[in-house]
Amino acid sequence: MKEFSFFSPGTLDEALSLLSQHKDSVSVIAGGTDIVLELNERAHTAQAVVDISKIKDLRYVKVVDGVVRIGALSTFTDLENDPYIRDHVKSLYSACYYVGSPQIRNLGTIGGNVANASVAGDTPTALISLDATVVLRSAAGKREMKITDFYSGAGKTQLEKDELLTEIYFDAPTENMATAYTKLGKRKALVIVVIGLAVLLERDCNNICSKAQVVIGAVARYPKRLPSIEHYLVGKPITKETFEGCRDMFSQIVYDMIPTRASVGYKKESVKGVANKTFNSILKDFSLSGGEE
Amino acid sequence: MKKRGRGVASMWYGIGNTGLPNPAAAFIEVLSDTSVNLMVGCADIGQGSTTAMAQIAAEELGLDYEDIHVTSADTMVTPEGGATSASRQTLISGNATKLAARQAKGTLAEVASGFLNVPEEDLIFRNREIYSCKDNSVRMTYKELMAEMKKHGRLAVGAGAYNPKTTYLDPQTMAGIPYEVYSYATTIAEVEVDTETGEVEVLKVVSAHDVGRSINDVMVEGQIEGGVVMGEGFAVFEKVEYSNGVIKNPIFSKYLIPTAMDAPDIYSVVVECEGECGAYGAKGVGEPALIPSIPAIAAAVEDAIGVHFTSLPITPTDVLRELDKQKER
Amino acid sequence: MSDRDFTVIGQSVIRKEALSKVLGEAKFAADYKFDGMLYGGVFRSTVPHAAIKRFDASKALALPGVACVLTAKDIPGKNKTGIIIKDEPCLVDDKVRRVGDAIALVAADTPERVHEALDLMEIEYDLLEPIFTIERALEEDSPKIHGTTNIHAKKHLECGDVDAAFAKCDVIVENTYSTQMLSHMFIEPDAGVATYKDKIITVYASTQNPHYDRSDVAGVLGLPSNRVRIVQVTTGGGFGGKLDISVQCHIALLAYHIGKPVKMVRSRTESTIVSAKRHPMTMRAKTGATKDGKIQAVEVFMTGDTGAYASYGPAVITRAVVHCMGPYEVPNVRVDAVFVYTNNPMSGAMRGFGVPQAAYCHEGQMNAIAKELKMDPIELRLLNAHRIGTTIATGQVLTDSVGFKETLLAAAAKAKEVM
Amino acid sequence: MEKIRVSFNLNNEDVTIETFPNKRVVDMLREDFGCTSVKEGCGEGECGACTVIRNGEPVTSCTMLAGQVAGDRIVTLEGLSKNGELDILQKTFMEAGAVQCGFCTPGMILSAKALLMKNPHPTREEIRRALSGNLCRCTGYTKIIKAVEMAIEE
Repeated sequence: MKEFSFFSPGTLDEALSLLSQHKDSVSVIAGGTDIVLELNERAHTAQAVVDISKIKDLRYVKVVDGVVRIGALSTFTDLENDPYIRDHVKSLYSACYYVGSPQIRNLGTIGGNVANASVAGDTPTALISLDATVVLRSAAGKREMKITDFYSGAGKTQLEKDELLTEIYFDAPTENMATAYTKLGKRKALVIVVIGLAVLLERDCNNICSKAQVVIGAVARYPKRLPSIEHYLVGKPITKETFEGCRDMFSQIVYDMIPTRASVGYKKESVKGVANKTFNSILKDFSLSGGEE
Repeated sequence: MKKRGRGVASMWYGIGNTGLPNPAAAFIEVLSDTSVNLMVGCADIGQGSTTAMAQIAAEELGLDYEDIHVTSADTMVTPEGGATSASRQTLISGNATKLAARQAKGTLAEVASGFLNVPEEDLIFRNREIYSCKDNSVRMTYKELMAEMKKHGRLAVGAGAYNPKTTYLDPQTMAGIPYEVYSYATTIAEVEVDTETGEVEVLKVVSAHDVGRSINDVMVEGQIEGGVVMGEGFAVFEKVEYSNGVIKNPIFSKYLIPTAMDAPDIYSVVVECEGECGAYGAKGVGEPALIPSIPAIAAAVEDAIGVHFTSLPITPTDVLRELDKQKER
Repeated sequence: MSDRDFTVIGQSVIRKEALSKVLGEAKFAADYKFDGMLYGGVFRSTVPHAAIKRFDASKALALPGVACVLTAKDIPGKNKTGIIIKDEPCLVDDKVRRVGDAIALVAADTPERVHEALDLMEIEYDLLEPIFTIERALEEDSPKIHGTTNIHAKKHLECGDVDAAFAKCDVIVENTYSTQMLSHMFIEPDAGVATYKDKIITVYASTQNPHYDRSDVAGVLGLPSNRVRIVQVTTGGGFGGKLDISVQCHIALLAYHIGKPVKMVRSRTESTIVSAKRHPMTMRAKTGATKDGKIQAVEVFMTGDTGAYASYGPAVITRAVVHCMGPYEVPNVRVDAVFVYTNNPMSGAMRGFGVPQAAYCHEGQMNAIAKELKMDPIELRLLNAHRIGTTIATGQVLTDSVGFKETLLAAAAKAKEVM
Repeated sequence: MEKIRVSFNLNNEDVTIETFPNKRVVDMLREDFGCTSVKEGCGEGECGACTVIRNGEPVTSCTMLAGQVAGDRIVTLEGLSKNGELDILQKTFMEAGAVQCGFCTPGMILSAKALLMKNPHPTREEIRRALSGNLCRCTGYTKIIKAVEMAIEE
């Protein structure tokens, strides 16, 4: 590991002032599960490393006025164990549940997962399906943007060197909504996502889909909303048959996203199974037949 | 849809190097307080040979397992052990250990025979005692025996070496005796294949192994269980990816071995089959433990979806590709 | 004394070193520490086949804390290692044969400094055509990796009259099986510490093969074997991957040169790239049986890629050939096998020495025959199983401890109970 | 490089160390505190051999910088047995035959310990999940899971 100075601020203000001082060459670590490896392998160098994990104020899950607010330093374990997330935001719960290993879930934070913009992040896929907003702060002030706008493509984000991602929030799913996330991996644990699919559906009193937010992760460079699927679903009854009707669309979408990638043959087929699992979970949440046993 | 299948496979495995001499040796000394130093060349890499050697020495000497201290694989202390490979150490170093113990026991028997006035061949060494097989009230403790040894200025030392009875193989036809003895095994695997994602889940594995004699059941089972899970990796997960001579996945995040969540429920069955050659008939299990689980899992996948895979590993990609071909037919 | 009358054999006693392991006190190679100890590292090739045009370590040597840099010319003994065929240099002399070949050694005061020194070493290669396929390796005009042929080993086994036997078979199945290159992935990466004191080189190593290590270390240092002491310390798994020389010769050479203890702990990546892998193999098999289910003939042609160095290749090919008809009475057998050198990663010993590959082939064939004959696969195996008195393909008559049938019956019974 | 001062609790003892900021926790524990039960198998948080319990939760010490544990409570395998009395898991790992080469053992026991501290009666699936960040190449996990189940019964 190359040399650097290390800072461990206890408050957000302190952290922001450190970032503005060192913004020319600074790395922020929360859990450190990604950055410490890069530092150790000398793939990443910085003159200053700011460890924000001691900022206790950034570790919370709260629901205020119908909005779910998650502090960026909440670990995957925090979220998995949070009763509200578990019972009401199943997509995010599942995304956290299937991250890496217990050790990584205990260290890794949702803020880090979002800010690192890794192709293989699980939670960004779920958060995009929840139409989440990220809060970025710097010594100069605060700005907010939709998480979709936060990603500017290919592993890049809108985060400036002197900014911290401090909070992620989204509208609390209502009684008429169900969410789900499915991760396809190559084994059962410690695995990088091959396909991640997150869905939020809303139904009206006639069981007609009134809103659909569908996001696929790990296929393109960053998670993508699938407007054609969403468009297909809205206005249709929420049934197994409806879902079966869009399986081939998923396949085509995946093919169109990565037509020349070696993995396309597998991904375009398996995405149908992933979609099936995801929609089954939705049906189950809505207590409709055809869902998981 | 999830489809289940079951498959069977067997194997044989010659113990020791193929058609080559591959000896190993051991030194032993029974000390005056009846504790024992065993010096054996064999390297214990976690399979448990040190423990097995101690058990063999204790049995042969009639002492307890706790009495034996083993120094292993230190070239200035221990004699040649050969490699810990070819599942050979229980058979070969085991026999060497037994022979070393037997030599020390020869001296012990001489002295005990004089003391008890019982012919050497009638003496039984067991549970830290020496007694006559004809009349077990004629007995002495090991402590008494060692005191007697001291009195006579005798030392209970032994050296043993063993080379399995093989011949060189004919260079043209490979005729000859490649191994002294073979271990056998049969494995039955049950899998579940997700026909939508191609994932193969290994649910249960039964693995029955003829080990000749089990020196230590828990350790034999440990070998079998580890072998089954390594076989699972071989069959459905693992592959070194390389191109232009460069290994692309030399790390655990890219070369996937099974985790605790992937390992199937394993039922190991230890089969003992009388034999002459091993120490107390023990053959070997280290490599046999792995081998049949690989074809058994492949056969189970075939049973589930009707595809005779001829290339490993069987990945989800392969499963979906073959299922697709099936549909086209 | 009856067999069951043992007092210690058959008892599941707690293993000798279990206590030290559950306490975390067991000392693995990386846990050893000596006064004045330095750390060693290896500068490795990043190309698969090349002559070295220029190597310059002057910048590394100028780094404070660097004790020495050694190359092939600093080897006092023989620059050859290898368990069966001595074809691998301790440090590259004539040419690089694979990615990861050791070119130079460095010893320095901290592991971090070792990395810095390695970063400062400069090399230029004259690239040679690399060989990555068996087909290319066997072509006449291909460059030769060692000597005058790329054929590393060739074996032929024959018994009975195979062609006549196939002619009488009611069912014949033919398949070509292939198996992948695999890595042992023992959890403890290769590591060791060497000391040189009182004219004795002592190597504390994670190894499966201390006595062989002794001969290679003595050979490289030009010392008599009794001045080399290899102590196998607690070893974190091997599975065949710690049979070849890993750090032993390198640390011994460094310690010998500078007279101080030297420790070398490979990173996971280095450990995996450098240690031997499982031979990828292709097996074309033809198996014939009469309609009663008796196997009459087996013919196998197999090829294997042994990579840049022989390692345990000779043992793997021999064992695969002897075992490839499976544990069955097969009166007519013909097996041909060719293993070749390439510039791919080195293949060597891995749990089973070619038999896992061979078993995938013979069991695939047995199950295919069972399917063709609509026979229960266990019945088919019982019918053909080795027994006392069986003559195997090498002519050996089995006289001692053949428990194959018992495993078939025991496995079937257990499966019935639990599946 | 300027050293940093890190205070934390290691195996029930408050400690303070001046160390370089680019040192990982695994290296600090092994080199500066002699806790060589903490093993490094991969350096990328995948194998779990370097697992320690931090504030009651298992974490991989190879993915952490020394400064990150300031103020934390860290337990390594050295801290598990008290006054020579083995922890129940240390006993059951021996009795069940859950130890083979032993390199994964420290991390494995600590992951199991952290599980039982939170959940004294886990199901087999919960045990498997709790151990899923600790790779073992020898045992096939069977006897390790059994050892944890034996510890639950006690």
